[in-house]
Amino acid sequence: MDPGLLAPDQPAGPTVVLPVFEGPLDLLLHLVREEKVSIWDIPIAKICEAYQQTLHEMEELDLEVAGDYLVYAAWLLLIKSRMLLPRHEGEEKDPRQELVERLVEYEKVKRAAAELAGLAELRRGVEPVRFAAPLAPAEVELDLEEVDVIALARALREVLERHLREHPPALQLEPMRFSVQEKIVELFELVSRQRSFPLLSHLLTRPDRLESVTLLVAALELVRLRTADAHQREPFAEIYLTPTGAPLPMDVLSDA
Amino acid sequence: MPETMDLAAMVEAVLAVAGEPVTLEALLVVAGEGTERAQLEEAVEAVRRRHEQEGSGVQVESVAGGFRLATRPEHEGALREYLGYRSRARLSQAALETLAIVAYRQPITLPEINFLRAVNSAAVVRTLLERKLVMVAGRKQVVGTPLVYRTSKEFLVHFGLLDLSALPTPEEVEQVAGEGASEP
Amino acid sequence: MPETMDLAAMVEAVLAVAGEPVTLEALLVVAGEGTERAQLEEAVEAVRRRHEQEGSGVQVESVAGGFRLATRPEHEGALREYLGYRSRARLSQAALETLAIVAYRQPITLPEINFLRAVNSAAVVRTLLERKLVMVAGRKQVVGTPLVYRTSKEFLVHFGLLDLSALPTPEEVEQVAGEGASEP
Repeated sequence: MDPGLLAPDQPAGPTVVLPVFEGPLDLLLHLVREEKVSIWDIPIAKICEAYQQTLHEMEELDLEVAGDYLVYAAWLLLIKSRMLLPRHEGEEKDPRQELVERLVEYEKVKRAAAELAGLAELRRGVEPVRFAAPLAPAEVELDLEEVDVIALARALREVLERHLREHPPALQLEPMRFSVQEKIVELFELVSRQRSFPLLSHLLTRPDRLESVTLLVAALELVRLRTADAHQREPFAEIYLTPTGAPLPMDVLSDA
Repeated sequence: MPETMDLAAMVEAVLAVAGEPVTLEALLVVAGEGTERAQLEEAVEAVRRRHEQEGSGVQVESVAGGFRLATRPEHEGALREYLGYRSRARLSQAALETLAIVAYRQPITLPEINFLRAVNSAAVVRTLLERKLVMVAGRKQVVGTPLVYRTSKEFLVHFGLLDLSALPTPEEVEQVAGEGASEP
Repeated sequence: MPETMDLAAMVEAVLAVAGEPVTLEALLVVAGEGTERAQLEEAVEAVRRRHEQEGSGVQVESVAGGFRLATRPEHEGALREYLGYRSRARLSQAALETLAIVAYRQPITLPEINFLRAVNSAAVVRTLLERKLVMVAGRKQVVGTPLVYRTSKEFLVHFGLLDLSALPTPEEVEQVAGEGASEP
């Protein structure tokens, strides 16, 4: 790296550089290698401690320590405790055996992954040609061999979504369950009784949304009819209705 | 003159992936500083000459102020033959949609498929019948007694399904393929 | 031998238009009756040799069971410059591990992948599905009938493999497993 690119005033002091691990097995392999111990004869107590130490460091760095890591931490402790129990020759298998098997398998996976990475690297810049031709396929077609059930299910979803867009469901009109007139009378009585009526709390505590809407229209009507004033100290604050003293017009009362 | 040949190779690589005419100006930018216009013209000529040799199936064409690599007219028949061969192993988007409808809604009639797709799908259904992915499974006892279609055994084999109940549900597809997930 | 050269030109034209691997079977169909398999193989070799000459920017690859015309790695810089920075993103370590598991153990289920990696790999599998490197190949007949995955044709093309048997054998992987494998 060009040293000129480094920021001149970086905070001094040791910086913890923690490699990124792909999971508990990756971390364990790293520790086995770091401690220079044989994968076939892992000193469990030592590795267990190093494993927990790393998890602590990861937590301190605010790296997310996923549950997968904790499962292995518990397993390591279990193996460690089993190692302490006396074992009789040929009676039981080594408590570490399954762990070793998984590590060996995972190591193979990592090697194969590195192999694939190498193959891909050799092919950077290898792009398919696109020469001009007198005939081009009319439509993008899919190689049947490459079509799987997921492609099939997605195709169905596309059809159904398009169908729904072109045939939207008919608008459902709900029957009127509340009348504005009734609500005007009801609200007028409430406001007259209380002198300062908290409209918002009332609206927000109605069990039925339709009732709240009807009440809001009724409140606007009361103000329009100059039978109540509305006050609000600031945006989103409570709205108070106060009676003006004017009575409700006769036509409202007679229709209700 | 190895340098011209290196430039020629670079020019051919760019023309090969461009899929559209490439101007000399664009080639100058790609070649970077230190390459003269005349050198590039020479390189393009080198590519052109190489493809005038026996055994080449393509040629350098000068079109629309640029150059492009194109097939020769004498191979039109072969290309037609190839594209025809290829399309026999392919499914159009229309065919895939129709297959999906038959798979998930079977038994189903052509009018029902047409209704869902809002397009006449008779030709597509015929293609699927020819490919043996779909088959006729009798008639529906409604006006006009239309044929009803089902997916075939080959369909199950192709998609690796034991039976139709193994088709993934919409929820499953969402989980597996991240359909509808908003994150990139 | 002009006939081979004529066939070679025809083969090159087809490869130029296909942009994807073309099988020898497809070429046989295109060439029509009277053309022997051996003749076509010779013609493909003629195209391959012609592009190994100085001044060629493309090559004949044997991938995914067929032949394909593609650019050469040495022109990566020029192509990136011309196409804009559109070069394929590298696969993450998690993606490579998961792909390696699918490649060597296919057909395989997500729980099996999770077990081998000791990490939930659902999101990684989803990415690989989106990049079309793996695909669903049905279900496994065990409890929960999980979907099984396998590598796709695109996988073979991406890694330049003729078929799955061209994957390095576990023993080969073992041999080359040097320091490189352990680097995060």
